[in-house]
Amino acid sequence: MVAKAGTRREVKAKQVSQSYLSLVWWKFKKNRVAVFGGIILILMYFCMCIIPEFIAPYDLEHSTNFPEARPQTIRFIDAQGKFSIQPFVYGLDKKIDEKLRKRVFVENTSVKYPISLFVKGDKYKLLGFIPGDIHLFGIRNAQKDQYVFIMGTDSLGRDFFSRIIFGGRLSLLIGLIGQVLTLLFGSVLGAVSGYYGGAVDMFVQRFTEFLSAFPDIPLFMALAAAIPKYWSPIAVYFMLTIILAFVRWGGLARQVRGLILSLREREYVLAAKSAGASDARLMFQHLLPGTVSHIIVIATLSIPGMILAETSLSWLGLGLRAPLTSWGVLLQEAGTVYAIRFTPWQLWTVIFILIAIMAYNMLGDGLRDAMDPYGGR
Amino acid sequence: MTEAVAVQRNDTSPKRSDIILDVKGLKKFFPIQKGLLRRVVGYVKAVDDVSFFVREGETLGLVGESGCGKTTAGRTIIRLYEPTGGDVYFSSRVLGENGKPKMVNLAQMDKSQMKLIRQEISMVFQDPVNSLNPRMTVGDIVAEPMRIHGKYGVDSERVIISLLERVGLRPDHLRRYPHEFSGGQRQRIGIARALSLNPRLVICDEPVSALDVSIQAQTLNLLEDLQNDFNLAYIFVAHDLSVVQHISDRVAVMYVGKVAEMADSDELYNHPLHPYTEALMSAVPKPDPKYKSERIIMQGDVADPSNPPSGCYFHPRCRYAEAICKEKVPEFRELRPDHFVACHRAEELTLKGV
Amino acid sequence: MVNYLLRRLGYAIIMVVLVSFVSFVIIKLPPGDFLTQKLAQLQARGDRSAENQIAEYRAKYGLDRPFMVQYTTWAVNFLKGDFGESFEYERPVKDLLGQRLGMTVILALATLIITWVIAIPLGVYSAIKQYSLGDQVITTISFIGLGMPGFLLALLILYVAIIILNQDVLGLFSKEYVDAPWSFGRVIDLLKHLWIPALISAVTGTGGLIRIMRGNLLETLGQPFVEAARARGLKNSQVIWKHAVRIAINPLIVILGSEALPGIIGGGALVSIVLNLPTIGPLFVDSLRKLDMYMAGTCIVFFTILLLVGNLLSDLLLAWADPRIRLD
Amino acid sequence: MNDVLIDVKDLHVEFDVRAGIVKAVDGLDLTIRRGQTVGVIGESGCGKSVTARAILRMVPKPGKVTSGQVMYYRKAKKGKKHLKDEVLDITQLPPDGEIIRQIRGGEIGMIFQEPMSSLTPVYTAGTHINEALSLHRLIPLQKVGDQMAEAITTYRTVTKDEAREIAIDMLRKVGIPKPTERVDSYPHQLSGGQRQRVMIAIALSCEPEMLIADEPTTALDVSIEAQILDVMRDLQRTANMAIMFITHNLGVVAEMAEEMVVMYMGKQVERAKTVDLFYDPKHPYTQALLKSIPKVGKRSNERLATIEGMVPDPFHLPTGCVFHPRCPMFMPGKCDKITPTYKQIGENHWASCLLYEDV
Repeated sequence: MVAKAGTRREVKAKQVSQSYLSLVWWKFKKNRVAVFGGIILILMYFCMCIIPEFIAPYDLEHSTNFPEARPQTIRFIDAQGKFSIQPFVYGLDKKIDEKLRKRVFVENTSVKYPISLFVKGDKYKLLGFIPGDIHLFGIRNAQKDQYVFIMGTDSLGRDFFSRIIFGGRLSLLIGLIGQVLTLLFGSVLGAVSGYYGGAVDMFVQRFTEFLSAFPDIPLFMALAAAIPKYWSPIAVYFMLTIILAFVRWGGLARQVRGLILSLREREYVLAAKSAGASDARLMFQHLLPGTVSHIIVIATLSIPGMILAETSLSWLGLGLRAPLTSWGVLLQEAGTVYAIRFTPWQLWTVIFILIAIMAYNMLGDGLRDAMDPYGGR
Repeated sequence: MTEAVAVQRNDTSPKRSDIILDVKGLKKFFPIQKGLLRRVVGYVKAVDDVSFFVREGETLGLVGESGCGKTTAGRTIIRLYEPTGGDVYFSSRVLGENGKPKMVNLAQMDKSQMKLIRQEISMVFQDPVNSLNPRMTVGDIVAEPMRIHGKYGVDSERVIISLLERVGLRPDHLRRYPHEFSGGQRQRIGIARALSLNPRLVICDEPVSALDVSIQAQTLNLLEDLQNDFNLAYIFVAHDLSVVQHISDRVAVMYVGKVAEMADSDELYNHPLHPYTEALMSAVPKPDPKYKSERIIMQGDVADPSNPPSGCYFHPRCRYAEAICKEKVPEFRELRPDHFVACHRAEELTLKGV
Repeated sequence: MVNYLLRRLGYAIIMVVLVSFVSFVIIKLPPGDFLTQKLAQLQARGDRSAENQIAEYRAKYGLDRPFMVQYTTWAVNFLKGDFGESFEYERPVKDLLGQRLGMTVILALATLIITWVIAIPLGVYSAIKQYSLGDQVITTISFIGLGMPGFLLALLILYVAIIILNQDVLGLFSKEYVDAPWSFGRVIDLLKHLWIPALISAVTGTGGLIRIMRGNLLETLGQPFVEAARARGLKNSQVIWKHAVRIAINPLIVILGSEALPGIIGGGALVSIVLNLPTIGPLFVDSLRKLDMYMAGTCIVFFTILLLVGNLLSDLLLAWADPRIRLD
Repeated sequence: MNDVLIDVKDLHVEFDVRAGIVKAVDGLDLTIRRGQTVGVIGESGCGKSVTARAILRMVPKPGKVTSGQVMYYRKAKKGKKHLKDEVLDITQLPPDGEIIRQIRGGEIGMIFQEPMSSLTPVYTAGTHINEALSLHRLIPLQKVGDQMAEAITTYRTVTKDEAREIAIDMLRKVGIPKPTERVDSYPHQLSGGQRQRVMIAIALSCEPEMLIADEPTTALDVSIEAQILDVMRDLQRTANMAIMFITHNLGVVAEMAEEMVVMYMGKQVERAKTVDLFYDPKHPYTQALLKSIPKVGKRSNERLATIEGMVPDPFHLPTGCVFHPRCPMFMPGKCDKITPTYKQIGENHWASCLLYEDV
């Protein structure tokens, strides 16, 4: 009457075993919005931080005779209604606008500049050491005064698209580097303070309280205002990064501390402790792996804040300044009423900033959901 | 091992020499802190002068209602919490010479000595979800104590596999992660981990209370089998009186940080000497619809361990309480052979068992 | 309770002193001060008496004295209600701030009301209709709002207003009403200008609140007492508003306290700069840029005071709203 | 059969979650008579709590009653003039409608497992009771309808003081010490046992026909559990109401219930008088369950009988009888192929097992 129990109970046996990371990855992949945000970010960082010289059609300081030119429309059909598979732009003619009392540039429909991929142009060194002169797009064999400005030019006639690409390098990097510094300060101090308690804990807690008593933005501004005006641009850049990290680490430390405190009471930590695990083992085998996912999420979600802090400080004139080019510096030029009225295309910067921020938020949000793969499977 | 003290015999010490653990006057107070400056304004007396002992290969049940300090007592013994006072004598083989056990005081040990002892005492936890690190494989979890003590070698994987099989898991479970298992299976993993260093004493902290009835029985049987196989001693902490009675050779009943009564399991259940034990027994619902008993309903709630009543902590709920119970803390004494009780009126009262 | 208040107050005072001192140090940190900058300017213009003039100023403002003396003098005067003089405007800081206080408060209140009136119902709706189309729309919008910094949105709106609508939307009043006395027309004019900062706060300020409200309420709706209330026979709306929302909204009180009050000065400073609004924010940013010491210091101290008072108020409010919380 | 109060017929409740559909309740029949205590017993996830919620038409999302009926035999009652003799199918009522809300709390009360979190933390014990009172005991004029205008004269709104008196009285009835003080206590100021008493007071304040108790003592200590069970028994005797007592504790159900239902994976496996079920269980699951619990007072060195294997994955239920993979009486070729029916096998004794069917 009693059957062979073994075989019946094997039904569910063959299952692929999944580690925490593979579960996270599996769940993350299913979230299309987050993956999309991630891809956007990878593209942005690759194009703007690694190969901006190649992506930008012109050198950062390449001034032309077309100041404040509006963006040229990229066309496939010309004035005569003729279609060409290769896109082109019309040449620009100088004109005086009587009503605005201002020099403007208008399209000259008789001159067509076809746009090609991988054209020779300004020389550059990728990452500072790989020489090259090929750009992603441009006008092949361009003569003098033949340009393509897909996002117009600034008051010195510099291609605005190129400036945005180069500006992105500083702005995107400052967010990333600043966050890495914050992570170093914040998570180490937070973890130590949560695990050991005592004097370190006291100090970290009091200090974070003090930092939080300072209003956030004013603190940024006050510290940024304290950067000497005569410092070299690079020094200012690093100083600003450090300030960003300094202001933010307190919050992170507090969160990590809380996480460690709650994990420390988990039974698996007690189990390891009761088996005689060393502090280092508890920390690196049990506590930190449990917090890393949270830290990554927190970090991802706070990078946009860093980027924004840079842009707004630079925009206020308290952060980066020309000759450095960052999105904030570009905004400073774009944000005046004059600029909005006469060169509104400079607001393209805003669009780029928003894309970066949204992408980070999408990624971070997806990561947050994915990092908890055991719930709601 | 100079400070390791030989056992002194007194009232609560066993008369035989096969004891493996002898807890004497153990105290664990948690400070209550308040305000910005974290001033200590009082103490939660979670474990307050607790004494009991465990013999080689036997199970001591530690039973009581929530907040009675049974879990804290278990954790303080193994120094997960630093004891506030008292002594914990343990008969250690590791520290003994020529394979002969030696009585050492765990409460006085430094960290490195304690680490050696941890090979001989291990723990099984309550929560099958929280007691296994979700980021480690079953193999790594079970091997962890070996790794900690540098005993993980070439053939350790084989040992772990046989251990897994012994607790009813399969060798291919080795590379799986805890979330792929049910509660009962996880508890088996936890048990395998506790056994990986061949301990002699296992502290089981409510090991079955989170499990369903049918799984609970499987786990209890497994624990009993393992005890027979490896000659383990258990301290079995639980709030379920019937489970405790089933598995324990001797039982200690705790109430608000103190041991009220300790005796052989049958003796305790059939001839309780403490009114709390009697009331607790009668309160347990019996799975027998024909069983009709005069139930003793204890009035009020369990006392607050941060602000316990005077005298005998049980007196406000005790139906036999007299003036003395309010004033004097009763002494924990051996009234009959191997039957200890802390009640002023234990001698005169005739209490009903189950 | 009294003990608690006293302790919090004492703590706040220590905090204010610390913050004011540190901000003084920070402002003093860069070599050169407002007057050195001014001196350079005057000299550039070829003003020969510049040196003397500056030295006069220096003595007048006490800048030639040691740092500690400067700080204590200012701090003591601060307690007396004298916040020092702005170098930039050469007028008492008190007057400058007072001039803009009214509009600042109006704007902050308007922002506050708009944000909360929009965010709370949307958050509640989003939670009780989880995963519905409406929830997804609200969620998407609130994500955009979360990611969208106010001053960038202000720039975009400015673009729309100037280029597409061809409207002058800067400031809070049209030219003819700026210095006019209050009248019906002036109020209408104010409202005409107020919509932009209002819209900006509606988009950027509500996103976070909606998310928090939604999250809190979802968590609360899963609590047994909500089911228990339903099992008592309450209407769905009563269950949600009287039991779930009542609990879920408590944590928002903390946000109200810690953001609303300091928001009076700091909130939307950047937006105000873009839109050229006559509030304290732009004044403060400008003082930092120009190292206008007493002005900047006063603003920071007021920020801190408002923040601390806000935190205290929200704690008291929370204790009043939630009997589980005891202050001691 | 006119003393039937609740008659659940072939109830199916499904939860449509991302990983698939869980049949939380799968063809349940259950009859509860007036004044009777029915115990529903089963391990976690067997569908006992979902059944209770289906009776009150409050199955949580994403659960849905997919078929079956919950017939409620309403009866006219002195003091509650809106009631008349009628039969309602609760599953067909609008989930937030007038009628079901009169039933919830008014005619069927419910208490929950978590006394710690079943009371809204910002309202006092008195407020909770008064809320229930205002909903059910005193029906506002406009809601009753014209045809009863005559009867309405017996109703009046109570003053605040009166409401408070009733609340205090209720607290006294459930045995809360110092009820005049406790009526103003917030939930966090009460102990777990006291909170559960308040829950009972709330449920009883409207004089319901039935009380659904969903694991009411699981989270409580033994001594407190005894107190609560005592209170419930006392009150049932005086109020003559039915109790549906959901628990996983065989001891509790043995003490409380006259009749009991055993559930496993959403199905009822056996139903009988409690005494019969304990002394003559028919279904192998019930038998195994009874054998697997250690009994206090009867220590033996015998091993506990166990139910082998694990509770099956709700997304991949076994074919045939859901219990067959763990069943010691497994009949190959039958149990894994044929789904047993719920069959009467004795006086007041039903079981759902192929051992009692001719197949």
